[in-house]
Amino acid sequence: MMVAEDNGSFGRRSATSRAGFFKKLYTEYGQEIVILGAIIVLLIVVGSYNPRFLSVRNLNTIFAGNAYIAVAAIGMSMVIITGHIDVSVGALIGVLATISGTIAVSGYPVWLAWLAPVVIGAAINMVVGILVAYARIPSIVVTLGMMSILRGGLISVTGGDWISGLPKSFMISQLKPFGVPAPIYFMVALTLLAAFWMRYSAFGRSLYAMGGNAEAARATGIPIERRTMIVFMIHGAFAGLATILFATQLQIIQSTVPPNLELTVITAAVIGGVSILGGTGTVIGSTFAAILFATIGSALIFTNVSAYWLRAVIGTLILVTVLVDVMRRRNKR
Amino acid sequence: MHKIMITTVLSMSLAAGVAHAQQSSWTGGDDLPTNPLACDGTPAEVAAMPYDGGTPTDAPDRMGKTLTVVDIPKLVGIGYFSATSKGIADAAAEMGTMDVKTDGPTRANIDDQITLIDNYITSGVDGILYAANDPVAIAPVLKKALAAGINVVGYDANSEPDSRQWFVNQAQFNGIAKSVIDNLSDEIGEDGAFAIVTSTFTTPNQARWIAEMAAYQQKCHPDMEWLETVEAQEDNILSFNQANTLINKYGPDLKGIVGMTSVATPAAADAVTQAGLCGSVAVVGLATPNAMKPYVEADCVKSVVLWNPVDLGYAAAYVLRATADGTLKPGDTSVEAGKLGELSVINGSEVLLGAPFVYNKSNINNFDF
Amino acid sequence: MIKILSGLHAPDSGGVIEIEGQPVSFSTTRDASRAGIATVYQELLLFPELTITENIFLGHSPRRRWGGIDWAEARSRARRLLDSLDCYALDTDTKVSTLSVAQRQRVEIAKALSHDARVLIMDEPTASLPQADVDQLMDVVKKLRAQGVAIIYVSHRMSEIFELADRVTVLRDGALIGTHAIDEVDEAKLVSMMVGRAIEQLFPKVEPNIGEVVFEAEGLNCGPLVKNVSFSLRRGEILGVAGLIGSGRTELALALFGITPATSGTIRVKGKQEVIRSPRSARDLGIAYVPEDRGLQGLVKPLPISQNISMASLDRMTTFSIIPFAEEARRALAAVKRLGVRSRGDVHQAVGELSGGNQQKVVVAKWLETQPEILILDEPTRGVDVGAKAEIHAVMGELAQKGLAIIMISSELPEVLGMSDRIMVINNGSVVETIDRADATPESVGMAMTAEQKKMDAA
Amino acid sequence: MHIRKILRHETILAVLTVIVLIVLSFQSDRFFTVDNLLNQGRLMTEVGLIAIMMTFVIATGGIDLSVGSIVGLTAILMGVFWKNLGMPLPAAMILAIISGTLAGFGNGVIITRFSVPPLIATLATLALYRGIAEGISQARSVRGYPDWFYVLGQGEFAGVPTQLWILLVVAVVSALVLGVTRIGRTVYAIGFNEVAARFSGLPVDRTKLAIYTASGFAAALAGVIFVSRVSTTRSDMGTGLELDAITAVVLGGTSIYGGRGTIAGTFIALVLIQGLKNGLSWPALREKEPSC
Repeated sequence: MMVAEDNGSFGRRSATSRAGFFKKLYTEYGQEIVILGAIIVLLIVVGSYNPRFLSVRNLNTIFAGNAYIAVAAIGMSMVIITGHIDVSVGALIGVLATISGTIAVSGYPVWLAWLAPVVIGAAINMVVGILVAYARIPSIVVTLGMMSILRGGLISVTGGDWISGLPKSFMISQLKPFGVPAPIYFMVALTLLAAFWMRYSAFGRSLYAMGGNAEAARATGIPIERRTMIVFMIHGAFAGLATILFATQLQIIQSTVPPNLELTVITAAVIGGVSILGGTGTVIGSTFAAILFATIGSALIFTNVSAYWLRAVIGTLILVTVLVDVMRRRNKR
Repeated sequence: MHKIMITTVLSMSLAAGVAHAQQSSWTGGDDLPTNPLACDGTPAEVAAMPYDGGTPTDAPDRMGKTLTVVDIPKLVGIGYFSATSKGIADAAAEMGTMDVKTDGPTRANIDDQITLIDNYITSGVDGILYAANDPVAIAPVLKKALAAGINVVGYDANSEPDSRQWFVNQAQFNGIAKSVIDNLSDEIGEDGAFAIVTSTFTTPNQARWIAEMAAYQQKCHPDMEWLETVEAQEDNILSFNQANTLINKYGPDLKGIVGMTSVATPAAADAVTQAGLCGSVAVVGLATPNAMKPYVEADCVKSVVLWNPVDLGYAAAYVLRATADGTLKPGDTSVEAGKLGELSVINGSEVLLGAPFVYNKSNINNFDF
Repeated sequence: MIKILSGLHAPDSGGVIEIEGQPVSFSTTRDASRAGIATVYQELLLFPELTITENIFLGHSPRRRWGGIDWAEARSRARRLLDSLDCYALDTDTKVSTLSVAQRQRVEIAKALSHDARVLIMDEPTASLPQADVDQLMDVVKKLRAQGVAIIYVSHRMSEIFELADRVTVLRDGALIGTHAIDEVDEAKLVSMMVGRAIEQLFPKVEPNIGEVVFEAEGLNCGPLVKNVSFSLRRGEILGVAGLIGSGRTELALALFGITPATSGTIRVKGKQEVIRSPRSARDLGIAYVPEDRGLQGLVKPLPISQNISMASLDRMTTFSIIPFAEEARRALAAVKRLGVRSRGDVHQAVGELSGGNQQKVVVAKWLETQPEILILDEPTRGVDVGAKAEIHAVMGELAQKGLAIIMISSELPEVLGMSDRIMVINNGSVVETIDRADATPESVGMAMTAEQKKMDAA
Repeated sequence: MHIRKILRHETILAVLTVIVLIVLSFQSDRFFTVDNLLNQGRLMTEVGLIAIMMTFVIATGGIDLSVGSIVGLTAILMGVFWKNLGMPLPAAMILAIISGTLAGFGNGVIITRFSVPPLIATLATLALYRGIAEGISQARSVRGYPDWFYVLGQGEFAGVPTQLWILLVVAVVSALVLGVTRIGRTVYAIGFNEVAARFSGLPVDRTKLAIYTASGFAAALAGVIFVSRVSTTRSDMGTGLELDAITAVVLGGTSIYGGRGTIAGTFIALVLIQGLKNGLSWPALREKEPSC
């Protein structure tokens, strides 16, 4: 595989030219570009079919609609990049939303209701992280267990009561500074922050090392156990941030676990180019993927595709994306 | 790169192709026969039907004895079934001769529900109250319960009649349908266009209501335009997004949104509120009062259609008691249900709770569930 | 030993490590690097998806004031480090996955040096390098020594030891055998210290017994590194394949073995034209391949010796797919005895627990079970100690004597020269020359290996 | 002996299962009755069939998330073939099982031919197969099967539920295949080191293809049995079944990274899970029973 470039002892590589810049951009961010392309194509095709699809209002709906999934997928991407997985994130968001809402209606200041899910999310996932990193239980096993605990706990505690009467100031997702819904600001800012952190911090870079070659990472002096635990905590904190977007969108909070949320989040991360085997991927891709899902959902309504076929269309699109990605990687070799 | 483009375009055109094939107006209802009520509300002539429920085998004499009862709703953890459970518990406390436990699947899953019921049959209970996730799928296990001498009464969602003794019908499908469509037409006018947000097309009650609504609308409000029905699971953010997309798609053509579940209706109301369209897009639907209070109080939603689920649970518990005591027998035409008084028997083996209830600004604060 | 020094494993008991008179103890590699010890491991521990700069500075990147990584500074420091190792042409933003083994090793050394190491441990740095690169590496090591870096250089290669070392320490089975100044010892003495007994020679070449042609390839093509390759092979012959790493030697073997089937050309086995589509079809034609990367390609390490040995011939042993366990163990035991595999107990020990040389013997045993007529050995003695190396060479000789045709790919020129009856030199995917044993000298083979290269370098 | 090493997890699990069963039988005298136990066997058949094949899949280091969707797809296809296309029911059953098997084969092709990681491939087909089921069914359910069909899911043979026989046969055959045959050995070798297995001339792709196809077949069979047990066909059948099956397999000692695992372990884990599900429904109820 590597030999193609090698001509004896030391390869000669010309300095990066302008044409090379785009090529490099494409090899580096290929998956992100593919997804962005798919979003743009969808917007153009459906937009020409029904111009209202491209109305500012609908674009706001599309980009804000899955913002909480995009934010949750950021943390999930980090977990997957380090070679783990978390299937309990949907249940976690359900629990955190209930906690946040309960605090908000109990008369505590709203900042506490915003802070609580982030802190508690990190704390709950610290337990997951410890079990995965130090007790060395496979993450899929730990998080399957955590999912049952959180689901069961939520139902027995709340009994399914709705939370209403939330203070107006709590509803941060309903703000629209400069006509753009607040979740979009959150999504963009958090994605850029995370992407920046993963590119420019030593810790962020080490995630790729841990997922790519754990043994070598250990030899390099990376404290794998501690960082694995911290990654799960960061993921929990992002789940908390996602919860804020999720819980403040409506004037009521449904204290149940959103159906299939974990699957949507994992799918967004994976389609976004995060290798499920660890070691590669960026959070920009997962955010694009979350937006793509929202775009598809909206497009299906606008094109009058019977909703009966919605899941089949999404499944086909996922498959096409993955196959295209595989082909691309193959051609690169 | 261009290969990707081609693939994407191909899949898009494929999607568009399917779209055109599906253009025919389609509502999301089931394919069972419909029976729309008369437009002016004249009660339909109901032919008396012989009892078609089942009978438990060798049930012991339970007259006056304390009954061990398990209540198995479609799923636990949602407000609606919390309310029915509360009604059941209230009735049990009032009677003092019923030990009730509610236990249901955490997702509306037929298999989980069947397994639960099966387990309770083996563990030995006197009575089972259920709300079926699927009328046919649940039948064998209920028949097994009858065969084990257990009294079986359904509420909210029926099963095949011979697999249970009685079913407490919260409101007839056609009654709900009439109430929803009538309220909607009052708000959006006889020529208004509307869209539906439901949970999934496979949820039987929702599918039944939608079918009845379509039939009633055709019959009594033929000029109203049924735009489309979208699915939103039991997911409030998805419901919100779907409602938003409907608003964006139809713009000013859309006059009303109907929510079919306690999740979809408030989410649709929130979408309308946040779009600043209160008053120009009406929201009507089925929902529990607690979920709708903010929107009704803000005058964004004028009417919410539902029966009272606490009463439903309450009635179901009384029907079970009466059945176990032998005071409700096949052929009876009414049954005594505590504070609800006499309830009438319809369709052979169903007990009707009453007409659907419309919550509005004047009464919604009297309810807490 | 190396792993304890570098902090990867903590010592089990006792023992004090002193640096410049200060006793230190490391529980992590980080402690070790803080103490100024840096290690270049035998198996290169780099992250293929990261760039050269990222690999070098992973864990201790230069920071900006706000704590973020200063990529510009990191790049320029990486540039300086690479330049100091004579790697002027290597772009610091290249992903490591695209580098050759030699290039990767240079990155490893740069990484070690980036810690400002005072003690540099090099564990078998030349194990996977072709000769030309070894010479360059020698120069680099000498340069570092001149800069005052203390170097612990672990190697099996005598020539390197004598070229570089001031003092030499011999370890065997975890115990110290002795330490001598380099001028106190000669090669023979060192070898006997290492293996515990004198060895006549490392390459016990027996008189070949060459028969008729069993295998012919004509005009094989496969990808960019197998170009129009033609050769023939006789019964009882050992055909050495020499070439630089990346010259297409392994690619040729993979094509012959059906892992990446040849795209054009003809193959005749015993005069009959055949198509090799998969390893299985190769095996059924009597071709066996002992791969280059033992751990990844050769063995299923957690499985026992017996199961590894039967792996390639399993379908011939079973009836209705059912495995005869007793028969499997019996045959494995026989094979283990025949090849002298030293295991802790029986054939049920996991292969991963064996030493490198014994693992290699298991791979050979696995393929001998298939009754091959053509055996392809890819770097058969890489990462194997001197004793086992001699044993493997002896086995090769024996097999050839019995009429097996052997293709031996090796980066070690002495091995190629010592064991082959003919030497086929490959350069950039093409056969450049085939030299008979009698005419082969290190110079003639080395020239052929690098001839093309030098032309390119000059250009 | 290495056999002992592999069996260690299973032994602990078996002891644990026995303890749990004993504790449960003290909780209620109705637990340890033949009737109840047979009935529990009936209930665990579908997930059991899937989990047994999933053991093979996970032992190769793969995963199959699409099984629940294949259950739904098979059920829907059987209903459609029979009711809408007017085929005789046995033909519809066979054709539906073939379709489900083909769905598994599709997974295998995507995974082996295009080298897509199994988690992603089956994540996609999870959505795709369920989507096809929903699209075909248009939310209509098919009911009213002839009585003989219910023998499969509700009947008995020699006093034991029909489907339990099927499960037992599949379990025994699978245990033998995984334990003493070349196929099983290939599965373990792939799970530990796929490259080495390929370099040893083992039929890696063919084996993986066969395993995913078998997984599809097991899900399809489970789908038909499911329909027979609950007497109706719906497109949401089998939702979440994949997680139940994976839980059983992993609890049964199969390494999620591949290479280790036995059918015996999976089977014991199935019994344990079913026992807990069954037993834990009662204690709370008993508290409220009048004491005697």
